[in-house]
Amino acid sequence: MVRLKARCVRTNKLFFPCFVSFLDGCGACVYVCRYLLCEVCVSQRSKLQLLEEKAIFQAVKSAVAKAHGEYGAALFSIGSKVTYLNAYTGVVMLRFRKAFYQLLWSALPFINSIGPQGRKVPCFFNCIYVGGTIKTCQKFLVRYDRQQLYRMLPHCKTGAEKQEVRRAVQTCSHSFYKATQQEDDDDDDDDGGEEGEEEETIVL
Amino acid sequence: MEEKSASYERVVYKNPSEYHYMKIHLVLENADTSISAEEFKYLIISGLKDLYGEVGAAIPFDVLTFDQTALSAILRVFNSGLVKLWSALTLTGSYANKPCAFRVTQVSPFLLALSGNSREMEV
Amino acid sequence: MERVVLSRIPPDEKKLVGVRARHGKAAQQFTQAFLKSSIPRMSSDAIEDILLHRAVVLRYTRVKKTRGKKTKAKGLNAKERRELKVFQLKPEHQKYELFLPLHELWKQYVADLCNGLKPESNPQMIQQKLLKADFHGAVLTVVRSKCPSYVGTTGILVQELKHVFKIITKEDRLKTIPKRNSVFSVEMGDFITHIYGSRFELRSSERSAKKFKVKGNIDL
Amino acid sequence: MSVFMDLNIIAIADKAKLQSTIETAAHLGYSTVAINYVVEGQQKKQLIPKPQPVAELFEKFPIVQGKSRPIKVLNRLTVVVTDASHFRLANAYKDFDILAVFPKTEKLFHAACMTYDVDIICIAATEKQPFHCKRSPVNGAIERGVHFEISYTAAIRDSTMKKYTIANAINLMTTCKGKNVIVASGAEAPLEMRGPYDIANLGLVFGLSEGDAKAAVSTNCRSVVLHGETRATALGIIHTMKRPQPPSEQPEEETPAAKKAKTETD
Amino acid sequence: MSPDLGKCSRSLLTCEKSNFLNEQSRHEVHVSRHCFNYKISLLLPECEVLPVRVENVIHNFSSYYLVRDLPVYKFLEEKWLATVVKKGSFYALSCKTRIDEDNVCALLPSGQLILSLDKDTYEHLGLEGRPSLYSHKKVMRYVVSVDLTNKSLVPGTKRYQQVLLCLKERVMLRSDFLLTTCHPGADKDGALHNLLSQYTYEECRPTLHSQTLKNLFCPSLHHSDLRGKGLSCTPNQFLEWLGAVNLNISCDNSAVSFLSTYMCPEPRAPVSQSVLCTVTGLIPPKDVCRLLKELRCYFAEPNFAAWVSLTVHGFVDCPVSWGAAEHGFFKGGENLYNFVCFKNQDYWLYKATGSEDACPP
Repeated sequence: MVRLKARCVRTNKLFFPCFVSFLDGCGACVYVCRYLLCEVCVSQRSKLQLLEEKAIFQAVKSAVAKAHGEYGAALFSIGSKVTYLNAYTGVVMLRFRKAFYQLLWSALPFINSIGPQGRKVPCFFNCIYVGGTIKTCQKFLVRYDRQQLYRMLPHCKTGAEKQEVRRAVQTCSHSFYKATQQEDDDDDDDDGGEEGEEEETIVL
Repeated sequence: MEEKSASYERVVYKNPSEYHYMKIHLVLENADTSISAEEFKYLIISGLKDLYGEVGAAIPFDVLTFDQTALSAILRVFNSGLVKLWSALTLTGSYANKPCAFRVTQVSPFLLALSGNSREMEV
Repeated sequence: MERVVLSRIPPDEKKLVGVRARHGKAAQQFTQAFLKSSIPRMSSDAIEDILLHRAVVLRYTRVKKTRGKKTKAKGLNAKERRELKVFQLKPEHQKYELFLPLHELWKQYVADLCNGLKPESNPQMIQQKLLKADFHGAVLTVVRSKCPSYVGTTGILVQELKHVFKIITKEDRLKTIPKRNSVFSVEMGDFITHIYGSRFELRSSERSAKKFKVKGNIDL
Repeated sequence: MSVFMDLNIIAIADKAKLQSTIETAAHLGYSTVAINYVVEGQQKKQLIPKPQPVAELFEKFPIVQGKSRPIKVLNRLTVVVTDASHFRLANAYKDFDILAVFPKTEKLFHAACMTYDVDIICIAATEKQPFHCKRSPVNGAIERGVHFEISYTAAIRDSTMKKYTIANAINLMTTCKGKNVIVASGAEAPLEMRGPYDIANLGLVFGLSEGDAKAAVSTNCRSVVLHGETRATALGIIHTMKRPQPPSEQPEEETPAAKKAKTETD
Repeated sequence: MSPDLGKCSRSLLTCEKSNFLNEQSRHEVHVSRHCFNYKISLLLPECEVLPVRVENVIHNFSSYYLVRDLPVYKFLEEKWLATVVKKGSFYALSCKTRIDEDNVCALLPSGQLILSLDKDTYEHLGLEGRPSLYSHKKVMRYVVSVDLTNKSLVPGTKRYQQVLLCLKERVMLRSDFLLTTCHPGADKDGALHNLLSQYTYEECRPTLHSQTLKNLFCPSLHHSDLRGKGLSCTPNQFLEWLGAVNLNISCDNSAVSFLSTYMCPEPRAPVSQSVLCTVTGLIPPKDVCRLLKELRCYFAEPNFAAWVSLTVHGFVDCPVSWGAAEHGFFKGGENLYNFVCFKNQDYWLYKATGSEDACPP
């Protein structure tokens, strides 16, 4: 997995609430589906902000149409959806029907840019997890995220950063379970330094 | 070189051949348009590309024979690509935006069976 | 009735029941408080008129009507019918000629049912009528059947049960043909009627009452 | 499997073209074909086209290829229903052998499956189906013997239609699991028709299993035709018809009883 | 829900290696049990013209008759039973009827009349039969088999009357038929002639067509290596090559050519010229045996050929393939067998069947 320099760690609180809040939004899907958790890996992190759900959906749709033709496009049009996108951490969750998710999944590697005609963001999809339900994907994401934070620990220069990463790891682990029980109000002071002198990767 | 008579041996193969063979012919609206073998194969590949995209167009198949006058041919395709090739042939509707239709006369896992089809017996 | 209710409890029963007698006003107040606490929602005057008007009967017993012993159903139940062999034709009655008059009768019955069976009358109307008609005495032929050995049997319909046609053939043999998965044909004048047995599995009496629903197609 | 049938040849004005389409169908191996009159159920007074009597179509019907029997031609009416009032069982429907309905909304699809007295429910082929085929109406239709029809000619004509046809077909298959499905052409020109074995293979692309795909072109079509004939009977229980003229019993060439018996009951 | 588009239906190939001389060899049995043969194709490498002895064996193949619109109950009538059916060498197969759609009738030399009927006809007919082995969810085809040589079917018995009544009154099964009584020349005693007098019929001869192929690459086969471990190519490759020769497909394309990459299987040897002859028509197994015997003594004379191949194609729409095993047609109804005879009287027997067929014996 290519490690790219990224700004100092965002407090994981930031992405958990919106993740949690999202949970109750998804309707019970009648058909058996598969959820693909993919990372959108871009050269400059700043480009991540430009992504939004429609562009991702369009990109995947045209890649499937290109790779598998009308048959693929037909399969894609049944029950496929961008279930979750986090533009900060570049994590996308795609929902496909179980009957043909492998065929659609095989088209993902062919995506090399996302975005409307003018502002194409060169990137590629790296699928990190395929889950049967959103819950399993979420569990995986938590573990995966903590593992990323651990790997950032040695790179932190100043004590404050180390301290703050460790705290993030704690909040990340148990805060998740606390968060699902009751809404903890988001402490608004974004303690992470805006531009830490060392860019670390947040690959979630 | 009389050798001792061979011992009895019997082997049964299931799905022995990894190829399937199709005897097809192309029907065009005005019968006088002449098509070369390459154009014929290219038409099939474009049908595959249209229905199954790049992955479909990559399905390897051979045009074993091609008869220019009757526009009939015998194709050889891997077992895994048979259904895709056959459905692409079925759904190909036009050549040089003139209506056309592929008629599949016989499909068989044995090339030998294509040479003796009792349904073609003129009786 | 009022006096009995309001009279004092005799002293010896007082001990037995364990009730202390209250005099006049105290009893009055006690009953008021008790009624208020037990019937909170009702206003005091509503309680008043309940007490005044109706005698509150403590134990409610309904007089049980003792019906006379039910007259025994006149008909026989199934077990007795089987023993008495009521619905079985005696061997000597199993003759084809015996049923020819029945067949004639049936033909007149159908003729006037479909007002004359004229050749030009439209088959639709005839088949609607036949739906409710009775087929006893008709000459029935098995035209099609899932079990091939039934095909071709012909005879006068002697008895129609829920699942079975009993037919007497020319060779005076009584044959029982199941209705399910068979098609029977009846010749009437110059019409041929096909009866799809699988959807005909009703006692002839019920058939006239039942409303039929179209399900599936005429395929065995 | 029973004989191959194509129950959807569009009734075009140009008689010669219709004849050549039917000849192509016979040449491809279809033993029974249905001429489809499409009616857009718009205004109150629906003009139900009078079906052209089949005998006028050909003086001598083309022989089915590989057989010695001529092709059998039926008449079919398709009513495109956009709102509830369009489908009323007018007695003009009587002189058609097969009745089909093309519901455009979810409510009408549900009504068509559960209540309408039709044989075929058409599935959209030219645009994305506006509604989902829910399980309960589909199961109701299967139980009543009503079949769903997928037509493939639109997919041949234009490649974007391929996407819609395949998507709608697979959508339907997930609910009806391949039961009560027929595949028909909906062709207007000879070159838009394909052979029965091609369609049996195409059924796999639509999500049918191998056996179901072949049944979709043969056995299920036979059930549709029989379902159409059931409408002529009294609620599928009693079927009365004029007795054919008593066959003159010459010794040798009596009229082939098989043919008479076949038309009599089938 | 979308099935894996890569699956396709089953096919079977049995390969048998034995020697003509050893007495348990079952090549006679296999040939005689495959009753209805449509086409024979004979490949003789290293010879430029069809040897005259082989030619006249083919010339006196028995002739067959094409009868139009023959009703099936005719086979039950006394004169038919006596003169033709009981003789044990009478073959009849209904033609222009498709096994997966219509009613198909076949009469085997053993006197067994096999009717493969669709559902409607079976329900009308009234003869006991069993559902077909290859019916999908709904049984649409039934097989009725009547043994005409059975004692109970002597004309006059009740069973005989019933069967005759069924085939005559209930359902008048009629179709065009291909008949043969294995008499090579013209029908000597005219027995068949007067039987068919009321029906339009024509006598046909099997058509012979032979050609010589110049400088063809033939796979060199070694009689002991049946499975194609090294000395010869695998059975499937050999059959594919044989099909290519029969359909005159060019076998020397390079791997990069756009059109076809088909190559003759290794190990192979160039052959200057070889004879390919095909015989089409209703060929009874007796004639195939005669031809096979002739091929065996073809090796008696000195010639360079290492092996000779004889392919026999069965009818696609025939209700039976080997013996009385039911044969169906799903997407292809191929049932064929192929003899490869070697100099030392060794032979390889390939038997190939499609999806709806029992495993060849």
